[in-house]
Amino acid sequence: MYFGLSQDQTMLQDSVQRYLESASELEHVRGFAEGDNSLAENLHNGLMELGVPLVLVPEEFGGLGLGVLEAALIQQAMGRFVSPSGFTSAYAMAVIGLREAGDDDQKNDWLGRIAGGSAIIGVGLTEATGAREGAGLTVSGDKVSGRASFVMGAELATHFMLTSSKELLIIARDSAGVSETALTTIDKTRHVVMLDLQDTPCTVLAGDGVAAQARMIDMGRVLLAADSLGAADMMIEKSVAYSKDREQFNRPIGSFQAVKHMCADMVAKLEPCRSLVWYAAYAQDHVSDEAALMSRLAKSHLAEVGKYVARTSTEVHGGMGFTDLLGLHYWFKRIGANRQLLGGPETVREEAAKLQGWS
Amino acid sequence: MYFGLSQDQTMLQDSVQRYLESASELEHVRGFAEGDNSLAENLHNGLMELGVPLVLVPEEFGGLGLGVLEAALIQQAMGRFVSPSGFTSAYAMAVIGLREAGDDDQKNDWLGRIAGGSAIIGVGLTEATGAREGAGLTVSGDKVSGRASFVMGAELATHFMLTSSKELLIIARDSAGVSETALTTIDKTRHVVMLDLQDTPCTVLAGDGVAAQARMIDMGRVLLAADSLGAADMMIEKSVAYSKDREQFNRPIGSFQAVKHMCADMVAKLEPCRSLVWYAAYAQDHVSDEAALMSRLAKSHLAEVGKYVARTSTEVHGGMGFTDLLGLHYWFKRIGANRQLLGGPETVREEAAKLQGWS
Amino acid sequence: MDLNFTAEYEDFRADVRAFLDKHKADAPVMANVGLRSEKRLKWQRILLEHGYAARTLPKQYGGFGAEPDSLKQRIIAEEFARAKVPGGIAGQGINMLVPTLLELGTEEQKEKYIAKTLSGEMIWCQGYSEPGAGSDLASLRTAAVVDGDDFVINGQKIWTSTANQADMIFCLVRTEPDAPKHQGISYLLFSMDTPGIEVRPLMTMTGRAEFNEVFFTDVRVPTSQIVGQRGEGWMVANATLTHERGMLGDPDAALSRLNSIAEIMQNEHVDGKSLMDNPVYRDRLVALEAEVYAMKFNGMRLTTASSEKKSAGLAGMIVKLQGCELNHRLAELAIDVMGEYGILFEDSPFLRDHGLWQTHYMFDLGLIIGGGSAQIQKNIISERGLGMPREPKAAKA
Amino acid sequence: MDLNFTAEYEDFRADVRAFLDKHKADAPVMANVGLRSEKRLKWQRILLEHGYAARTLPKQYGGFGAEPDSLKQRIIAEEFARAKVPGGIAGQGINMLVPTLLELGTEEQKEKYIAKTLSGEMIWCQGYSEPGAGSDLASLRTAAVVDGDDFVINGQKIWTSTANQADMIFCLVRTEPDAPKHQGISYLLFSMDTPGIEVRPLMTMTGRAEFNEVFFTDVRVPTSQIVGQRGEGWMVANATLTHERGMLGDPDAALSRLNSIAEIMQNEHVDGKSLMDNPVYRDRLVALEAEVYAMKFNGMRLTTASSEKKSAGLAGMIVKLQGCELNHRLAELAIDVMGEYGILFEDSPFLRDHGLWQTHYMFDLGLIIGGGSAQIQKNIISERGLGMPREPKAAKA
Repeated sequence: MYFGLSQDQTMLQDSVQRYLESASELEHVRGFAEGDNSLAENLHNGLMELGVPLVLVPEEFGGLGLGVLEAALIQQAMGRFVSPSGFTSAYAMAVIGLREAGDDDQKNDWLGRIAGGSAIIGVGLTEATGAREGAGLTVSGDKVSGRASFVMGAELATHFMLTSSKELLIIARDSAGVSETALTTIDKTRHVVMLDLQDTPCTVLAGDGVAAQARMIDMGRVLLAADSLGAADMMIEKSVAYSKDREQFNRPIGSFQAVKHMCADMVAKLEPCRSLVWYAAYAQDHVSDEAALMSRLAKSHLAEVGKYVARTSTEVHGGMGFTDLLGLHYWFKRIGANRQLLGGPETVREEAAKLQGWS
Repeated sequence: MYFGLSQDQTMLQDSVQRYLESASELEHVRGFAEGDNSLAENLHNGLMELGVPLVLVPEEFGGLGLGVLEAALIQQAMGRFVSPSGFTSAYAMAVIGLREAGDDDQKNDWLGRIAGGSAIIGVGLTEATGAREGAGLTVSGDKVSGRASFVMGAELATHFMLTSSKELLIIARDSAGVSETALTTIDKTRHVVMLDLQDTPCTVLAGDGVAAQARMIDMGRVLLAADSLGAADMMIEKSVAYSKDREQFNRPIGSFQAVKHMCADMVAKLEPCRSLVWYAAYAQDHVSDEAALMSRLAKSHLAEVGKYVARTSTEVHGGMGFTDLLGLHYWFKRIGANRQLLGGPETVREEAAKLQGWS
Repeated sequence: MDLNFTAEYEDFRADVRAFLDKHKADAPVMANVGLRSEKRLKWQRILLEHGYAARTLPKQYGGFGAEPDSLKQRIIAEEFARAKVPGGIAGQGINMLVPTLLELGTEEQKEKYIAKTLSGEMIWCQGYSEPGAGSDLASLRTAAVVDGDDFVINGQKIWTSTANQADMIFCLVRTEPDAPKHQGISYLLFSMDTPGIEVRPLMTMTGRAEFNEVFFTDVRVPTSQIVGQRGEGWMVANATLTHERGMLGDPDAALSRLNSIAEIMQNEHVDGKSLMDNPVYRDRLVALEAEVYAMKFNGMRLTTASSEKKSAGLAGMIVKLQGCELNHRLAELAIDVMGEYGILFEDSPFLRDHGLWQTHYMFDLGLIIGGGSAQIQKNIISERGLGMPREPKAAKA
Repeated sequence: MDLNFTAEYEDFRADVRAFLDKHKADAPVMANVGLRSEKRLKWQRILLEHGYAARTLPKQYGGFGAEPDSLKQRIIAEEFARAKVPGGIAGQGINMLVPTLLELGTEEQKEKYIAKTLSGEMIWCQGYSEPGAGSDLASLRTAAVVDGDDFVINGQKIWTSTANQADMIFCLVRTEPDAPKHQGISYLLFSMDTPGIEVRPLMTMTGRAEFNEVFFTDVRVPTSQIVGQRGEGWMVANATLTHERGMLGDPDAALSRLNSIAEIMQNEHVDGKSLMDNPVYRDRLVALEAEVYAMKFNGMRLTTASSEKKSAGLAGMIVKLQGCELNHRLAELAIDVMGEYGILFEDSPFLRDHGLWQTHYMFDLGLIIGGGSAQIQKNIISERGLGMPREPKAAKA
């Protein structure tokens, strides 16, 4: 029994972190948030060189053949540096969708393109986690029509994987009949779009779309939880550092019991989340009967703890936390967006209750 | 516009408080909790002399003809000194039940007996706030059978007012077919019983039992909220006093920011509750379209804030708060019982939602 | 307890309503209108004339000269809120500088500044906080050194709202660097056009620049521009804090927020079901409703206490702490019920309610932090309100 | 990450199971059994013999002499919990005194006390806390003055569990009243039969006397009964704190609490509807479930860290604070879902689950307060865990 990261896993995460530490500095993120897409491109290329995007692609298709835990560790590092990246959608959810629902030809074709860097696939499954605004897609032959709301990973996407609730399908971003509306969210570190499709040509994945989509959502939620974990880790570290540095009443504010206890409370709530995220990620590959439940527990719990850390850390930073000067709000907003994407905590907890026959 | 207590109201509350301060000292309460009923009798007599039990009895029946706000102020004082007293049931709920559902003869008879001290009426309406264990009464002619659970005010009751869900009815405690089971609750300052009735003679009140019972519950909840307010007030005062007195690390613990902030948080949460309870009580007599809603908001909110104060105050007292030595737990448990009696907060909030067409 | 107003007050309310009916058309819309817009200045003139602005200030300085009466103030606030009409100008000049000058200014200062400030022609900003002096304001370091007949000022202020539009600043500076920190401060008035002042907008997490930073480089201000004496600035600044605000603002603001959320919940649907049909959200809504009413009634209690010229004690001290927290949590619920739509922002398509819930959520957090942080509020409640002992002074290291 | 055990450990688990199958009948029931009951002592003898108690302690003092292995400890805990069989005696003698003696006791002390303590024949209590010395334990004032070959002890201890049943006490006393507070304490061992000791049960809010007060009046203890030197008692007492507990207890205790609550919710009905059908309670249940699993996995992480002889850092420091709080809130939910039945207590008719939820609710609050209060825990996490600065020392008044 070994509950923790292997040396390889630690090294993988460290190498991504080290890379992002210099490649995704605050000033880069700020530039991206203000409309310069080059950070997303740079990170994509940089991470591609590290082989990072290929963790979940099976070795036979040119990938690394690693698991969801490795993907979560990578996403945690992204959250730590609020890095723009379609990793969760393009290299985790879309890969799993293909692995689960693609036939051999489709896998060969698409996983190969992903590994080669010629296909970057954004993902829109919101309709499967609670549909508003009459969104929803209908497939007719090899054409698809309707609306897909909150499609993630639009930074660099060349394609989108969407759901008709029965089937998983892929469209090219530049296809006929695609009308794209950019959504502005609080989180300027990631791009979300709404797609209106009219007889858009699509590839319908051959396998069981419903099952595949469920696995994609399970994993997507684990990765959003991991992203919040990384972002919250950084917010606590920033709080502690700031509290040692900032003086009021001739003492560092970190020597005030109120500030100390705020930091201790953040740690006490967040630290167990680390093990929960690890396990939820691990369960996706290794404990199939717990995968769906643990994904929901991790997603909803990190939504709550993340919100607490985001708020408390901002308070520890006082007025400076409220300004744009330190950029702390990028972390605050990233955590805020993660809370709602792929289902808010109440929705996700109700699903967890259903899974256990409680509802 | 005057939002606050009148001089008369302040004087009434002060006089009850002054009386209880010496008549309901901790040692008396402890004696009562350990099984000596004499405190309940002494308080009943003492309060009777002050005229307190007669606040809600109309003047024409020998009472003071005052309102629910006055009753709430009295109950708040009782909560402050965790005084055993069937006031809420015998002198508030039962009186309202008679006023609302009694015909002239019944009012004359029962209100007169109440004013004269020969009838002390416990009240059992739990079945109207969520029935468990198959409780419920059935009236047949002038006999009643079935079970009434969680009947309040059993300390000195000579009679009980109960509900068949359609009718309000009164039975004598010593009637035929009454089988009484004492319930032990965490709160040893009040007596609750379960009644099993078999063809017990009863007086059915002539008027609309459903409407009367609703008003009784509205008022009963306001008074439980007032009781928790008084108990929480005292817990905060005790906390502040203890924190000034108790030294650790060569300073009073009240000089530690953590302790100060715990006390400030208690005050910040509790102080607005005072106005809410005042208004909810006032609304029972003067703002009929808000009476039911405000009662529910006060009951559920004081349940939450009361719980917070009970826990936090105990923490401020450290190990001493956990022992029996200071008796702080009598307040803790009184608040805990108030939370559940006549409906826990979730139940009551759902009712409030229904009232507003939200559910 | 009497929630009715006496005939005198009902008459007054009728007057206010009649006024509003007649003049409403002259009012600017609630949304932001330029501080110097003619519409706004005209509206202020009308309000001053009828006693709905500067109501209790002396006539000789441009006020209306009425007796203080907090019930009338509340009625004004209620009726203006009901009519959705903005009240008088409520900038820091009117709220903070004017009461200070009335109490501690020279006659010349009063004549020169008060009337123009009340009319809205002269706009002020407040130069108190500094990057290194927030909770510990008295540690401020902006220096003013006497050179001939002038102070020469160097340093920096922060959190200065409307600095970019203000004519004048009332500013705390350190004139006695060797005195104990509370005794070395002076309170100066000077023009924002004085050479050497640079204003930089301060962007916050809401994505807007609600505040500014102000930099002073060799700014020369005549020594006569001081209020009070040298070294008395801390006392002068604090004198203002005890003044009550003229207008209490919309007494039911939190309640209308609550009602807006209830509306969203009734109107938005997920998978075809109204959000109000979600019992978990509904339970949170009702729990917040109880708090909203508790704070509303607490406010009414404060109004009564004020009209009786009594202190409301703890009930008053907790308002900022609890009020900001409650507003923050209301916004939190609104965002949660909207789900993914709750994170839309700024000018996004499909935005709900102009995105104001996210703005509230963040700005209210700013309010929890600013103007006496929650931690400082709790120190005040426990030490001044409950008489708990202060923290012992730290030993010199 | 590997949740499977290697063959070596699976074999070990099989051994434990075989042991339990064979000997289970000899185990006392989980519920309280007298500390001196023959059944309990016999069970302890069996456990010692097979290495399921005092597993890693030296054979020469009555232990089993195995290599420390936290995975095996966990397997033992898991299997004993699964079989609902109590583990070895876990009193303060075994958990705290024995490790202390092993490290700092004289050979004579080791021989005299350790084996008898491990066997359960000699029961100890701990004399640390005093009414005036709780969070600030080092300020303790129970005095021990040398008179001839004896210490003469006067003072009072509190929170002394099992004092009424103990043979012996390990006790902190002040022997050097003029030394700085941490340097004036000594660590003594003496019999609870010594004249001048009075034990009074200490009733708590749960209605039971889980603790005692112990009063010392001219209690004479030979000076040889000291562990370490005079004035070293603080160091001696803290040496124990770094020792790990032999048994980790039931690793899934919180999870079984959660499952019990889920059962209550499925089985209890209000107005004919199962409580599980109440979405508000259900939402709370699932929110707590997430926390329960997070703490469970955190515990597994600690086991792994310990088996690798690594510090788990913050993950270990937060366990007491979060664990007690979580248990308290689980009990809170159980009470809430039971409604009025949730307040039944002691021997009341209609009591659910023997009233244990109210007992938990209160006792867990006691645990939040005791053994290093939540406030002290937060100081430790922030100062030792995060390296935040200590509060400045207070200046002399």
